[in-house]
Order: sequence, then C-alpha cells, then structure tokens
Amino acid sequence: MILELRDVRKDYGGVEVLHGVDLQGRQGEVLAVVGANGAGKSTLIKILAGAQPMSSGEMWMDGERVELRSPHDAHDKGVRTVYQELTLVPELSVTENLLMGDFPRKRGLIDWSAAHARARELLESIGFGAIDPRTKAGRLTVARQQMVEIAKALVTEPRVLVLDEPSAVLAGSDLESLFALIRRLRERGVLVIYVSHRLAEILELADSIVVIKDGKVIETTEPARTSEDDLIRRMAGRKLEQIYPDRRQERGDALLTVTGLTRRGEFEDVSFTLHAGEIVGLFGLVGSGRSEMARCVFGAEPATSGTGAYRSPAEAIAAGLALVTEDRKRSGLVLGMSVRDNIALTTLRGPLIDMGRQRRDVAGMVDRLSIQPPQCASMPVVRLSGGNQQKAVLAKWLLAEPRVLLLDEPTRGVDMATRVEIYRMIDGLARSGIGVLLISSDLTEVMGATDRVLVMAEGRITGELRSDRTTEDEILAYSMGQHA
Amino acid sequence: SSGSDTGAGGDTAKADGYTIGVANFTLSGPYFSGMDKAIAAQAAKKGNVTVISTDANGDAAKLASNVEDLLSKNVDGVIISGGPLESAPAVLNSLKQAGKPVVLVDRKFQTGEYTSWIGPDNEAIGKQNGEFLAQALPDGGKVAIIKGGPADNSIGLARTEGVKSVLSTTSGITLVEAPDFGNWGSDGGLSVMESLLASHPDLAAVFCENDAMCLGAQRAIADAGKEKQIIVAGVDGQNEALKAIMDGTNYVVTGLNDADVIGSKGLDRAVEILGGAQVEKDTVVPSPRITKENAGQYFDPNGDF
Amino acid sequence: MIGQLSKAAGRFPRLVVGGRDLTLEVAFTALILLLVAVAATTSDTFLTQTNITNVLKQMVTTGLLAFGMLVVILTGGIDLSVGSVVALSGILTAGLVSGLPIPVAMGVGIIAGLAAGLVNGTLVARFALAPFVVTLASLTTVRGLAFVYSEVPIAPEDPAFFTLGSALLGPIPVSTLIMLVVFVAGGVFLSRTPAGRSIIAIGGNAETVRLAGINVRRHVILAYAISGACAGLAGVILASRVGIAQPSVGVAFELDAIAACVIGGASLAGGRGSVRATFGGVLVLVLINNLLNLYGVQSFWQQVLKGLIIIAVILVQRTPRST
Amino acid sequence: MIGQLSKAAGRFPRLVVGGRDLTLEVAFTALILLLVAVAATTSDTFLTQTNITNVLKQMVTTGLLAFGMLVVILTGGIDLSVGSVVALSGILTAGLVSGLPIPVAMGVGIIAGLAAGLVNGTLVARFALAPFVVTLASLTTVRGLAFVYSEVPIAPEDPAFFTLGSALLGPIPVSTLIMLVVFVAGGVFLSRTPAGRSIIAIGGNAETVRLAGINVRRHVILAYAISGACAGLAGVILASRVGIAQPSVGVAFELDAIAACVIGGASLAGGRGSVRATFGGVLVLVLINNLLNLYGVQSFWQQVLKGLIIIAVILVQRTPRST
Ligand SMILES: Nc1ncnc2c1ncn2[C@@H]1O[C@H](COP(=O)(O)OP(=O)(O)OP(=O)(O)O)[C@@H](O)[C@H]1O
Ligand SMILES: Nc1ncnc2c1ncn2[C@@H]1O[C@H](COP(=O)(O)OP(=O)(O)OP(=O)(O)O)[C@@H](O)[C@H]1O
Ligand SMILES: [Mg+2]
Ligand SMILES: [Mg+2]
Repeated sequence: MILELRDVRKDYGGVEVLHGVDLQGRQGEVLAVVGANGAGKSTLIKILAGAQPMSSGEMWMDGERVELRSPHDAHDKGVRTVYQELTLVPELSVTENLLMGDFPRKRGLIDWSAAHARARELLESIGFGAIDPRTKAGRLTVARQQMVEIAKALVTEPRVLVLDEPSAVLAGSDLESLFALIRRLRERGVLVIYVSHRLAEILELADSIVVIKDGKVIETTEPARTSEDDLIRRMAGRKLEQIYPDRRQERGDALLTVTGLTRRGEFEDVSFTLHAGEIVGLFGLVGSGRSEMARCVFGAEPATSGTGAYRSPAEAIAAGLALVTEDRKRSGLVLGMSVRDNIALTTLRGPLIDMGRQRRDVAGMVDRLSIQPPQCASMPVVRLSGGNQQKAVLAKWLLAEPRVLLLDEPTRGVDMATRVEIYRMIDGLARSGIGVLLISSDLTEVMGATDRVLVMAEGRITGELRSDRTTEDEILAYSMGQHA
Repeated sequence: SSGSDTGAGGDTAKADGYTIGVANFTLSGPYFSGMDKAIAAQAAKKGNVTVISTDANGDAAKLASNVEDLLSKNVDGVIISGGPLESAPAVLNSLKQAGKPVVLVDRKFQTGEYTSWIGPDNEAIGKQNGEFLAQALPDGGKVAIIKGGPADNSIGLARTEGVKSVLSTTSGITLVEAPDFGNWGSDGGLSVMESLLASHPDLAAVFCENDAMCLGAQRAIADAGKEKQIIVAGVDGQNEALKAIMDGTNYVVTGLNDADVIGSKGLDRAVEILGGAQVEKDTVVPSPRITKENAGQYFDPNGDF
Repeated sequence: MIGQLSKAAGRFPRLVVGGRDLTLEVAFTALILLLVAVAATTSDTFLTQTNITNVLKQMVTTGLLAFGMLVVILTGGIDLSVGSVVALSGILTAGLVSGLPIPVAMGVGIIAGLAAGLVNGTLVARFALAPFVVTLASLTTVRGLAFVYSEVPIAPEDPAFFTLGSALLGPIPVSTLIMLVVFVAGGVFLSRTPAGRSIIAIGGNAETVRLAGINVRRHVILAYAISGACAGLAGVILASRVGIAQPSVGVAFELDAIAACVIGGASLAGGRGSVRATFGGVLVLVLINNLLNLYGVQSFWQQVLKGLIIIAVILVQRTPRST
Repeated sequence: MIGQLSKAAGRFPRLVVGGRDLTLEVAFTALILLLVAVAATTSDTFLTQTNITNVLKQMVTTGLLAFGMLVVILTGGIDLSVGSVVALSGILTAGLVSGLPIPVAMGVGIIAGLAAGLVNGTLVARFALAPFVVTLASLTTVRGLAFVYSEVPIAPEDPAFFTLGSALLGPIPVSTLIMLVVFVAGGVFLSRTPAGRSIIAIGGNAETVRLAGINVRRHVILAYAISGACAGLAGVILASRVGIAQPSVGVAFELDAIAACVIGGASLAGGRGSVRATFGGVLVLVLINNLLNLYGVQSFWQQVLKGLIIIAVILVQRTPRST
C-alpha cells in the first residue's frame, strides 16, 4: 500500500465539502474516482496535490504520515497531478511548460537546445510525438494542451499520478494513446488515480473504483463486480431508466442551410442542412475543424467563402442561433461575475433592466437544469463545480429561446445523471421545433442522442450517417478520412 | 514653525498674536522652499506669529482648496507664494469674502484683488542680464535662451522678454530659443543644452530663466569642452550659481531674486496689515546684478538657497 | 485563483444580506467613519461648516474623474489622459465665453472631453491597441493641444462664469451636487442598464460577451467616451471654480482618480469595481489631504504620510476580502 | 487563442527562423532604421558626433528604468515609483559624497533604490495588494523622503563625482555602456536563468507556477527589487551627469519607461515582453525627442506630435502581429 487517506475533511470557510474520506491506493493500480458534479472529486485531488490543505484528516505514504503544505511538497513525494482545468502558460513554449523550474543547465544558464531535446524525447516516449516542443502552448488545440498537461506530470517519473478528467477533451487515437500510456505506467508500478465521467472507459481501465457522493465515499468496488448502470445508480442515488431518449424521426422545415462554407486553413467546403425538430451529431477527431466551423456559422469568425454563415454573433442570435462553446472558461463564462449575471447575458433588455424578471428567469433556469447549489444565483460562477458551470452556460443560451442550438461538447465534464438530463432537455427542445447541432467527441453520445451524424475529417465533411443504422467503427472510419 | 524664543513673554504674546497661513503654489524648487522657510523664520523672530504652511504641488485647484483649508482653521491672513501662477480669482474672492488680508510674495496676480504684493521685477532682471551679455560679447555672437516652461509660465516669459528686449536690438547678436523646455531643473537644463549644442555648436552665450537650469547647462558645456567659448547667465542667486560666479567660471552673471528678503518682508507686511497699518500696495524688491565682483558678498556657504 | 472559494476564504465572519456579501462595504464604511471620527475628535476645525464645505468642494474633480475612470477600468482599460482633458476643456470653455453664452461654452468644453474619449476608445477598441499607451499618447497630445489653443491662462471677466464652481445650495456646493448626480446616475447605469452590465462583463471576459451577441467595440468606446465627458465636465467646473483656466492644469490627476477606484476595490484587470466603493475611495483621498492640512503637517511629510496611509487603507480593506 | 494555429493566423507573410517567429522584430527594426534614415536625410545635425553622443546619453535614464519596468511588467505588475526613486537615490548619493568615498556613496544610492523595490515587492507579493496602488503610494512617499532628506539641490564639490555621468570611452559615454550591460545581462537573466523564466511564467499564469513548486512571492519581490535597483542606478548616474542632485527630479519618468516597454510589445497583463524590443522602444522615444528638437519644433507642438507618433508606431508595429 503506498497511499492512504484517513478521514479527510475539507471545509471552505465553514461549508464542509468533504466529510471524512478514506481512500487506499496500491502500487501499480489504476484507481478510478467517480461521482456526480460537485461530489468533491476535484477537491480531493487538490488535497492530494498539496494545492489545498485538508481541514482535518491524515495522509499516509508507505506507512509514513506525510503532510503536504504546498505543491512542492507533493512533487517531492512523487505525487504529480493533472488538473481538470488547463493550467498551461499560453505564452510559453511547450518545452518550458513541461520543464518549468527544472531546466537542463550549462554553466548556470539554461541550455535551451538540450531542453527542447529533452521535451521532444519525453513527448515521444509517451506517444505524443506529434507535438512540437517549440510551439507556444496557447497555440495548441485544447486536446493537445491536455496532452502537454499530462506530459508535464511525467517529466520525472511519478509514484502517484493523479488525473482529473483527462479524457474529457480527447477522442479517437488520442484517447487510445492516453490509455496505452496509463497501462504502461501501471506496469511500471505507478499508482494512477483517475477521475472521469466516462464510465465505459473506467470499466475498461480501472482496477478499483471509488464512488463519491456528497463528499463521502459510498462504495469501493471493481469493474468486474459492477456495471455502468450500477455506478450511475450509486452516484445519482436513484436509478436512471434510460440514458438516451427515443428519437422520433420526423423533421420540419430547414432552419439552417450551409453551403460550401470555407475558412481557409481551418475547414473547407462544408455543406449541411439543419431542420426543425432534428438533432444532428457532428463527430470528428481532434483538430478536424468542427469547432471552427460552428464558430464561423455563428459569425464569431469570418468565412472565406460559402453561404449560410452569419456575419456577427449578434446577427446569428437575432436569427435564433445559440452557440455553446467548447471552452467555457475562455468563451462561455465571465468567471468573476455571478451566476445570475452570466445567465442573463444574452437577454439584457433596456433601457432599464427589469431586475425582478431577470431574477425570476434565472431562478427558473437554475431550477430547470438543477444547477447546484440551488441558491447559487448570486455566487460568482467560478465557485461552481465544473459540471455546474457547464450547465450555467447552457442556461444562458436557453434563456435566449433559440431556434437553432449549436452545442460544442456540451457534456464535457458533466456527470452521467446530468448528461441524461441534458439529453432529455435537448430532445425536448427538438420536439418543440428547435434544430440542434451536437458536436461531440464521445462516440456513444453522438450515436445515442442524435438522429443523424455528420463526420468531419481534416476540415471536410466526409460522411453523413443515420444514427440508428451505423456503428462506432463506421463513424471512426469516416473520421479518419477513410471511406467505408 | 510656530516656535517662539522670546522667553517668558512668548506665551502672552502668542495669546494675542496672529496666525498666518502660507499657501505655497509649489515647494518643489529651492527658491520656493527657501521662501517658505524665510517666512517661517521671520515669524519665529517675531514671536507672536504662528505660521501654517501648505503646498499645492503646482496645482491651481489644490491651491484654492488649501486656502479654503486655511480659512477653516481661521487664520488671520494669508500669504500666497504664487509660483508660476497667473491668477487665482476664486481664491482671492473667497479670502475677500472671509475678510482676510492677502499678501502675495514673489508673484503678482494680474486679475483679482489682493491687499499687497512684494516681489521681484522679472522683466527688469532679464533686461539687466541682457545688458550684461551685450557688454560681455562686444563682437556679438549667438545667444541661446533656455526657458523653464510650460508656455503659460509668465515669470519665465517676463525674464525672457527682458533679455530679448535688449539683445534683439544689439547688433551682431542672434538669438536662438531652445524649442524644448528645461522644466526649471538642472537635469532639464542639461539635456536642453545638449540638444542646443548639437544644432548650434557656435554659441557664445546662454541665458536660462533660472539658475538651476543654468547649472545643468553649464555641465553640458563643460562636457562638450566649450567652457571657454560659451558664457552662462541665469536668474535667482541659487547658492551653487553664486559659487560658480565667484570662482570665475564661465557662469558670469545672475540676477538676485532673494527668497529670504522677499519672504521675510512678506511676513512683515502681513503683520503690519493685521496691526492696522496703511501699507504700500506693490513693493518691488530690487534684484541686484551679481557678477564675479560682488558675488562674494551674497554667497553664504551654509545658506539653503 | 483556481479552486479557491471566496465564500470560504476568510477567517473573518462575513455579512451576507439578501444573498449579497456586504462585508467589504461595511468594513470600508467603518473605515471612513473611523477616519471622520478621528478627525472630528482631534481637530477643532474639522466639523466646522467651512471645512465641511471645503471637503465637499475638494471632492468634485477627483470624484468626477474617478467615476469616468471606473467605467474604463471595468472594461479592463485605463484612461491616463483625463488630466490633460481637464486642461483642454477648461481652457476651451474659458476661451469661448467671450464670444458664446456661458452654458454653450461649457457644453463645448464637455464635448471636447467626450471627443477625446471617443478617439481613445476607438483606438483601443477598433485597432486593438493597449489602453495604457493609447491614453498615455493622448495625455501628451491633448496637453499639447491645450497649449496650442492658448499658451497663457485665460481668466473670463464675466462673474457669471464663476457660478458653477462656487455657488452653494444651502451648505452644499452646486458642483458637489453635480458630482453626486453623476455618481447616482452612473450607479444606475452600471447596475441596471444593458450597456452598463455589458461594460462590466467585457472586463471579465470580452470573448464571452462578444459571443453573446453584444457589440464589444461599441461598449468599449462608450466607456472611454464617458470617461472623457466626465473629465471635460471636471475641467469646466474646475476652471469655473478657480476662476481662471490654465493649459498646464491637471498634471497627474489621473493618478488620484485611479487610486480612488483601486482603494474602492476595483481590479485593474477589469470586471470588478463598485460605484459606491469608488466614491468611498474618493472620500478617503480627500479626507487624508484635508486632515494632513488641518494638522498642519509639513508638506514633504504630508507626502510621506499620504503614501503610507494609502497602503494602510488598502491593507485594512483587503483583510476581510477573500484572497 | 486556444485552438488557433500560428500558420493560420495572419494575412501577412511571416518570417520564421529556427522555429521562432521574427516578423515582429524585423518589422520593428525596420521601423527604427526608417526613423534613423529620415532623421539622417532631413537634418544635417543628426549624424554629427555630438548629436549621436547626446542621443546615447539621453537613453540612459529611460533605458535603465525601462529595463527594470519590463521585469515588473512581465510579472503582470507595474512600478510607478521609479521616478521618485531616481530622485531619492540621487540626492542621497550627492549628500553622502561629502563624508564617504564616491563609490560607496553611489552604492548606498543604488541600495536605497533596491530597498524601495523590496518594500514594493513585499507589499505586492506578501500582502497581495494591487501593484498600481502600492507603487503609486510609494511614488508619493519616496518623493516625500527625498525632500525630507534635502529640500534643496545638492551639488558635490569633488569633480570625481561627475565621472560616471560624463566620461566617454571613445565616442561612447560610459553611462550608456553601463545601460547596455544592464540590457545584455538582463536579457540573459530573463531568457537563460530559471529565475528569469519564472518571472515571465508568473505573468502568464501565477497559479501554474505555484503548482510547479516555484516560490511565486520570492520571484515577484525579486522583480520589484530589480526595478528599484535599476531606478537607483539611474538616479545615481543622473545626479553624476547633471552634477547636481535635486529632490524634485524624475517626475513622470515612469510614463516614458512604461511607454518604452509597451511600444516594444510588452503586455501590461504580464507574461509577454522582450528585452530587445524594449530597448527598441527606448530608442524610438529618444529618437522622437531628439528629432523634434533638431527640427526646432515648438514645445507644445512637440507634445502633440509625440503622442501622435507613439500611436503611429504602435499601429504599425501591431499590423504584422497575429491578432
Ligand atoms: N496538430 C495540428 N497541426 C495542424 N493543425 C491542427 C492541429 N491540430 C488542430 N489543427 C487545426 O485546428 C483547426 C480546427 O481545430 P478545432 O478545434 O476547430 O477542431 P475540432 O474538430 O473542433 O477539434 P476539437 O476536438 O479539438 O474541438 C483545424 O483547421 C485543424 O487543421
Ligand atoms: N473554488 C471553489 N469555491 C467554492 N466552492 C467550491 C470550489 N471548488 C469546489 N467547490 C464546491 O465544493 C464542492 C465539490 O466541488 P468539486 O469541484 O470538488 O466537485 P467535483 O466532484 O470535481 O465536480 P465536477 O465533476 O463537476 O468537476 C461543490 O459543491 C463545489 O461547489
Ligand atoms: Mg471536478
Ligand atoms: Mg472543438
């Protein structure tokens, strides 16, 4: 046994969010931690990383009591962490982000060519060789930034590697290489603590599973002794009958018609039509240009040629579009503002804002999406857990009562029970005549929650498939540009 | 600053003495802080006068509010050490409303009403410098002028006008006005002079609107090795300038603008007015020309300014 | 930042009323009251009517500039040009009163400030230039223009010109009332109008606001225009109060305005700042000056102390805030 | 930002050498060369040895302050106190030379600057106060202290005091060489030492740096200390160059220093800025001043033009950058 937590409690100024957590991890084990949004997973991880002190409780490693006063202490003990939110310094090179504070030196000065070489070597050794260590981190796609985050934790071989939802932005081969990496680390005796909302991958990867609910461990189990449904039931505290709603197949008039849309360097000749009442999935590998295409349609970025895109977000919104972007921190939320101000952002009407109405509208949305905690309206949105922040973004757009909903990875970081709610909500919206474009890197989701699926590869639409008549393999094949 | 060294009589004298407010436009210049000190020193000498001094940091609005603060403290009269300020009608009006006498030192306002003014005649100082330079350059030559700025500073303007009124009519002399201001400091004088030397290597003399700038200009001339070619003329009688003149350097002349004299007279004047005396409205304090011959007589090695 | 809870941060008890955390405002108000109490008990003069009227008058310029500055700061920008705008609008107004009716001349002064703000805003928003340099450049240019308009101070003869700056309504100066109106209207603007909310949100995350269909550029320009107009108004009032307009007035005024905002808890990164607390910041600065004068502290020591007091104030004020 | 690729960013051809994008640097260098070429062809005086020596001398103060400022700006902070520190260290040194050997007196001056920087840094880093207000307060306090030390200018008698500021090494002033050494050493510090890299990274994302186990506070304090020491050195050199130390010197020096950094492309939000480009920014500012003087442009038109030129420079310099 190399790591043990005993009765760990954490309160943030009076509000306890962890109520006595016990946890044991062994060498060469993948220990999965699952739980609903806001259950306390990230908090637990911050404690392991030395980034937050525990309020009470003990941490033991190799039979010795340890106290982590800072991330530095955690590094010394061999505990390395990849956080849920990206933490790279965008202006600095990948190399520098990787080696930060620990550069190879020659006569006291940093030896940059050695540093780049070491970074390249490291990236290659863990299967991320496609990333050029000299590029600025901010210029990489979210997925690649996530890979750099993971690489950063492996600069010196850790004894404990903690990953908080590392797969949320990965798909396809990137996901494969992550899993391969985790298995290799396990063989080398590393304890991998793995947090994810994707239960399928947990069942595939984990040796043991810890279920957290409301700040307490309510179950410790193994993949062989449980199932997705079972886990969801434990996390949510109730049984979920059906994850994806049954879709009826009839569709109405065309709401959005895009023809030959091109934005040079990003995507080319994209054409599709979105009808009232339908949910269209858009699948593709990292960097296939889906997000850029959606942003362009929404008027956030100008198109080079083609028709169907709006000239500005204001125009798009006036025409009834809404865009839930993939990166809520950068383009979905104003983190310092309250939940209410965030949700009301798309519906500011003057000359004087009707505060009473705003309050009621927002309260209605918080209730409808069950954003936790329920009295969050005047809290800064940054205090919500990741999944609840995502719901706040959704709420903002739903309040604008769109006719076309562009959703870019809307379930990223969202727990299973909430996903089910979101699917049900999307379904309800579609039934009421709204057209939904659902961009997702989650194959199951893209098949389960939609009527048909568009697949993009390298900036082009390579296929269109009916959700009920296709297979994962078929979609994957299209996404790699191979025509099945 | 309200110190009294008249012994036992001090207390009684103070009980029925005066409180006089000093509103300085700025104190960040040796001339102005010298003035403030002279007023305080003179008050201490009198024994029954308390002085409250304020500094507006060169801000006209702050000067107004400082005067208001002084009035709040119920001073008997106010001395305004105007610095580079044209007028302060609102200040004078509020003083008038409060029925308090105002003595201006150094600076005479062109508008508004004041009780009495004591100060130098800046144009005359400029003239007397101009005359000296005309004599010192019998063969003529290029004379540069370094102004303190900004353009609304009429003290400097008067001095420059004085110099120009003489030199522009002197044959053989050409005038060069530096485009940039020296901001009344030695560092500014230095860099303006450096620029001048680059475009006009053939200067014969330089006049600066005050001694501080001249001292900087003199350094620049020394750095360029042109001490023999260019003579320097200033205004104020700052100690370092007096010393340079006495030592026989190329710093040849300044016009004494004696903060000590003006300040102490200003306080005397205020006290006289408060005592009910009829006083002269405007008093010009003479500004003797200081050259190598008489510099020793004005130089005080321990003096502040 | 990451993963830190504001509600959780303090060892201090917090005061929450109607879902809003008022701890900071209460602490800040207490601080100002303490300052006033100290002043009242240690100085005979402080509570006299003359002195109170003084303090009220002395707030006007810093107050107007601070409000405009706050609006710009909320967008994540800064406006260094306000001092120069004060000079330009003042000298323009004073120059024009000889030919135009006084209110018109004053209107022109304010419009000049507005125009300067529009230029600043356009350069910042349309050309994506750094606000600091843009307004630093316009600090220089506008000051130059003030001198180009008139190298010498202008003192209008007509006593009606002084009214705006010196008239009293009961014990309260009219100019102070104008400033208060600006603060109240400004508070409503920022908290209750779409434009105001948008300006605050832009400072928090401009991209999010843009994607919400709000015209970010137009709102940024609006913010600088507001700051310019406030500076113009301040310049007009100042010229009227002093009775003479100088092209050299207003140097470093921007620093006090910024200080007032930050003492009031505004973040120079944008998105955070309150009208009421900025007003408190103005009060703190003016009270410090007034007190040091009333105590007769010597000028240079005043400077030394003023800096130390500002540090003390933001230290005290920071304590109950979550870090 | 995220998901944006450099190859996709510009409509402009970009120059990439050894993996580094040099478009901006090349454009900036071209701009400076253009400025020099215009100057050389339109003014007879510009290329004279005297004028070149002047330009070299006039760079020193702004240069030293700008380097220190850059270090602070990289952390996401700002140091408004540098002008006051210049005054304090100069007057201290000049005051001490009567009793101490000149190098020791100068050392004390620099240490005074360093100390001011340490105080600033500690308040910013340890107490998490806003850099703008902290250094605004110390601008006031330090200026006050300079006057408290001596209200009047101090002119040391010993001619050896002038050496540092006026000695030439061939055609090049020793003071300029010192500034160049600071820039070169500073460049190495920022690009090649862990402390320098940490300072840059802190400006990009302080939390990340903290999580990487690096002591953020200590590095922030270091940055302000560097700025303070540079300002101290600038003060000593200036006093030696002028031959007289004045407590009133250095007002608004911080603005030029900040402008130099930003013209050089530094971001006031921190994390971005280059030593070479800052040097270019210093050159641009000094050349503008020099040219306007050589052309004999009237002081207030100089101001008008200076602001416009700065805007023009940052507009030009912005064009080739990916937005
Ligand atoms: N490593 C890479 N090298 C070159 N181009 C890349 C790389 N990664 C991504 N891109 C480019 O990024 C652009 C679009 O990225 P975008 O984020 O829109 O894709 P996406 O399909 O939404 O993927 P993601 O799953 O990351 O959201 C495409 O033009 C693609 O060519
Ligand atoms: N920085 C913070 N400030 C205040 N409360 C917080 C903060 N971080 C987390 N919490 C609260 O603590 C609880 C646990 O949050 P945590 O982020 O650990 O959840 P999580 O299990 O990681 O959720 P998710 O799956 O949504 O990421 C939640 O109620 C959340 O609101
Ligand atoms: Mg989490
Ligand atoms: Mg995407």
